[in-house]
Amino acid sequence: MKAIVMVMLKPGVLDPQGKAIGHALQTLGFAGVGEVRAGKVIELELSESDPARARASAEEMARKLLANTVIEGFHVEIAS
Amino acid sequence: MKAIVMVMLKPGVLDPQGKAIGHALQTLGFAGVGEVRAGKVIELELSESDPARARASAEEMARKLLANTVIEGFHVEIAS
Amino acid sequence: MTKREVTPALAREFGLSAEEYGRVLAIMGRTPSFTELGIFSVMWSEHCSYKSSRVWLKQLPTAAPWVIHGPGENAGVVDIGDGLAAVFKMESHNHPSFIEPYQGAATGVGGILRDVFTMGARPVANLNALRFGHPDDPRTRRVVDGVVRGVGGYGNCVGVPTVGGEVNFHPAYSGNPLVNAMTVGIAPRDRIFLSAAAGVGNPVVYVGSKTGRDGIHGATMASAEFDAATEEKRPTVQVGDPYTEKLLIEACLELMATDAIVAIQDMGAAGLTSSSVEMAGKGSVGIELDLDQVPQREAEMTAYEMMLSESQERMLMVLRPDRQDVARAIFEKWELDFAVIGRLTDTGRIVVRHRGAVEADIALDPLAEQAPLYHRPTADTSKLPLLGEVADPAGLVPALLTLIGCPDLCSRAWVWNQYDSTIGGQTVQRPGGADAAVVRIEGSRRALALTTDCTPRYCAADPEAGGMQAVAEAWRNLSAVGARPLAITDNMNFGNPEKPEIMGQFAASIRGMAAACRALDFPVVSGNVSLYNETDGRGILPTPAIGGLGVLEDAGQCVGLALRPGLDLVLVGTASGWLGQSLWLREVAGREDGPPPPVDLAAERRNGDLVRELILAGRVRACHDVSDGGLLVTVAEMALGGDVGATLLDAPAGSVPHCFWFGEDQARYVLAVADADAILIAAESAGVPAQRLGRAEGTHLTLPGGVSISLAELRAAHERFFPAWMGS
Amino acid sequence: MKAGVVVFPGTNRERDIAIALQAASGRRPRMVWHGETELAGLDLVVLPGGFSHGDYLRCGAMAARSPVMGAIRDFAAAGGHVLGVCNGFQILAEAGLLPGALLRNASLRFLSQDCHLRVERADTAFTRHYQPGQVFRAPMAHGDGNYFADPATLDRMEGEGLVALRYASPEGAVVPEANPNGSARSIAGILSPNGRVMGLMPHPEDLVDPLMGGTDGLPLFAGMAEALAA
Ligand SMILES: Nc1ncnc2c1ncn2[C@@H]1O[C@H](COP(=O)(O)OP(=O)(O)O)[C@@H](O)[C@H]1O
Ligand SMILES: [Mg+2]
Repeated sequence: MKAIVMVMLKPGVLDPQGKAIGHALQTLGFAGVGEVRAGKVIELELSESDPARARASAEEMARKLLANTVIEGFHVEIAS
Repeated sequence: MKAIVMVMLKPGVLDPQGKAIGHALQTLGFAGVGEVRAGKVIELELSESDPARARASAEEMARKLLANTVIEGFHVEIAS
Repeated sequence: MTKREVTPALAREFGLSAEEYGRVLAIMGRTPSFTELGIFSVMWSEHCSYKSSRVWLKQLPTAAPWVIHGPGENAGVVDIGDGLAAVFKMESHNHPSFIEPYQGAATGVGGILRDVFTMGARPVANLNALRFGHPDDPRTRRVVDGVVRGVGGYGNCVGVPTVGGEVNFHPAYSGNPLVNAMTVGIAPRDRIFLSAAAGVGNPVVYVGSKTGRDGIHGATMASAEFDAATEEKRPTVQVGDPYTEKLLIEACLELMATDAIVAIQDMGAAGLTSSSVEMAGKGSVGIELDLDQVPQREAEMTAYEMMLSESQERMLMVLRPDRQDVARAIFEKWELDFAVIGRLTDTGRIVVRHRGAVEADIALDPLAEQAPLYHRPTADTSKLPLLGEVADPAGLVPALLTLIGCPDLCSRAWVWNQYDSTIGGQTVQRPGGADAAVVRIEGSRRALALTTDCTPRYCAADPEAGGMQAVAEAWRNLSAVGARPLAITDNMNFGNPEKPEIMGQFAASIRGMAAACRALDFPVVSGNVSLYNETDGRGILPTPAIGGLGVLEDAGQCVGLALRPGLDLVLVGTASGWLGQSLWLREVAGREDGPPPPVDLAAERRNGDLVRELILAGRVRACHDVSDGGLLVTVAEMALGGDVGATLLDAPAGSVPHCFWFGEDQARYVLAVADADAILIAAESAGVPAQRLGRAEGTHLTLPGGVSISLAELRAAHERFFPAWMGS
Repeated sequence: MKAGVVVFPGTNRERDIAIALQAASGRRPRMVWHGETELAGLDLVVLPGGFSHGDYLRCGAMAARSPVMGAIRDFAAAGGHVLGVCNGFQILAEAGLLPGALLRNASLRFLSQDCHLRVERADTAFTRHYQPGQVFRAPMAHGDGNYFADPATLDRMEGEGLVALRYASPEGAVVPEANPNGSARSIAGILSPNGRVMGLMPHPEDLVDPLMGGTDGLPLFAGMAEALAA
């Protein structure tokens, strides 16, 4: 079972990387791009076969290590 | 319309970051974690309202800027 | 990778000529296996065999009483006193840096670090010599950004200070940037580790990262047999892992403090193949490898792939059998892979087994001895006619502003500010502070002085003079901080050696370098050759990059280039006003023309010896050699360095002002001294021409005739280019 | 003063710190491996700079969760002094021993240059050899030194005097031009509420010898040596 953990800066935390990407996209001529946020994604191969338990475990990993909850929020998706 | 671009190293390309995260999760006592891959996620606010066109445009952004296609692949999701 | 039938056509795909493949057949006495063909092809590649350059490299002087190991080992080793040795080398990662600038540059730094710590030295300094296409070429920015980030990303993380280097721009490098990385390490002089294997039965041990399909033989990438499925598994760009390298450094140095290691060699180009073949070959023993034991990152790797993989951060060692457990414990502590993958034999052959089958079985002697060696035809390099008179179209101050702000002369702070230059706490002269970086040896007063130099536009106009000049400038930069120059490493970057004019450039550069090395007692102890630097049939400028190393007995005696108020300025050396190939001619007059400044090696030696003597006698407060841009640029750099102005005297009677101030005559230094008269007397008695130039004072650079420019304006011009160009 | 210097895999400024501690106290610090949990007998624990665990994922994230950190937490709770420099600061923040977090530099580039620091608190074991308001020079070398905390936390820290050092001009002006990495309120170094844990991004340990261009960093180590003399 695969868990995908997406970690993004919380709203309110300045995201210079997102801003720089937005700026670069504009320079490249892409129109209609509003806010850009940059984050991390971590794909985990889990031996767990129950989706709910896999999710719970990935969420605990995010809380304990993958995200710094002072500045980041996270979101878990489970794929099979 | 929101586009989410996930950028991951291509299979076969060394992912030192994923390796280190997997190792750390193990040390923290999480069992049953197999391969871990780390990547980037970029969330784009697009003014485009047609999902197909939004996807096409996000994919072009990925090819031109967001992903380094020599070593990275990408995947686009469209949310509204 | 699926095995394919070995045929002459496949051999050609692998880069072997028909004649070379004939030799393979003769050595083997049969058709080689797929893996064997792979081994021959990489061992006989230009990169591993130096088949086009070897005959010329032999002409370089390599000996001196202080040389402990010259070319032939992983890096050069020189005695620096106090029972210590400096271990150093420079290596190119040009092609990978164009494909993927960040990883190409990063793995270049990683590779050269391994060459140095594999000999038992703790790396103490990195330098990087970079050449890029014209800034107006849209590709250049991306390459510069990636390369600088990559050099910094790797060096900063492993914790080795990056203390110097050079950056040039020229359209000839547009499709072919040069990334030459140099590492310097320090080891006890009686604890140098070599790669010659010994002791039949001794275990062959693999340590470091796992093996993946990284960077396998470029030639096979073009194979028609690739389909969509194999495309995914395609040989990939090598990705560096500086964290693992840092652990590898610590683990290796910890093991080297024991008596466990018989021989050690990093796995660089052609990975396991070249390391095992070279270790066994040098030790005149045989070697057996069991590839099932090789730590693997990917499933289903074939023998061919494992033998040719260029995965980073790996080393091969031969250990004393009774110390195997000690070694394993150290590598496990550092969380690195450790695997016994073979043993030494008395057969004189390399035998590779995988999954119960013998995948390769080759006699080592002929593999080495019958490697191709080419005396490729050389064309004479033509010399350009002397420049006639060139009128001054601009005036001194505007020309100075143009020069000091041009990409080849402007401040490189944007570059070096991304490199950790102080880590280790031993950096006495940081980038920009002096002509050479100075790094103290921890726990002593002794210090190393380090520099990289080459002026490719001189080399293009006259490769022999250019090769000579590059060595002379490195020697001069070391002398200018007060160091005793000891030896050089070189990185020969050239175009396609199959073209006689390119081979002619190569041969002439070597001639010039050899002459300078001999005259200056400055032997070559290590180096690297990078050929085929061409895109669409256009070669780069011939670029024999020189890395120089010198020693200071007391780091406190070195000087930087910053002026201080109240000092007199003195020029050492002769100003003939040589404008051929000068930056003034290119940037101000818009011409790239004429022969480069001639190098008078006797004058170099005499002038440099005097300058060093004066510095060590404590009679010089600041010193800067005169190079790109000429005298006025030199003085301006010293003024900016110390944030103090200067008032300059008239150019000597009979000289043309713009020639005097912007000519690029060699063998010159500007000294800032408290007592100019005494210095002039010392120079006269040494038979060295010297003259008073002016005085450091105020907030402006004031030229003869009273025209002046503020330091603030000069600084703005000097510091504008990089941040503006790179957008921060 | 008995000092311990913690070494994580990837730590790379432990020698620099050891040299500075020895210069100030005349005593060699003890090197503490990240797997150790015994800190008894130490007066000071220093977490040096580097790239612990490669700084993969986030700077200091993995080191903050290693065994030695439990011991350091207890050591600090029992009143021990802890100094985190650069990566050490990042680790202390990740471990929650200091508030806030260190984000990518605003320029998105690694920055290796000298900066000037204004001393905001001179009454701590770390800063006692500086004068309040004094400005000193220090090298810095980091990619993630952009200090962040939410406004309420920042206000509380200011109110409690937990800001130890700020980036400033050589004359002592705290202005945006002198803030190299975008740190909130130009914060370069902070204290725990009891003043016994300090984190800072720059490297005073690399400026403790006239040969290296100055001794501006020495008072930090001399101050600790005096305050913590056993
Ligand atoms: N790529 C680089 N990395 C680090 N330092 C560099 C780099 N390029 C130039 N420098 C530094 O910038 C200064 C000026 O370089 P350069 O003009 O080539 O010096 P010189 O002409 O005296 O040899 C030197 O201190 C040099 O080490
Ligand atoms: Mg110079």
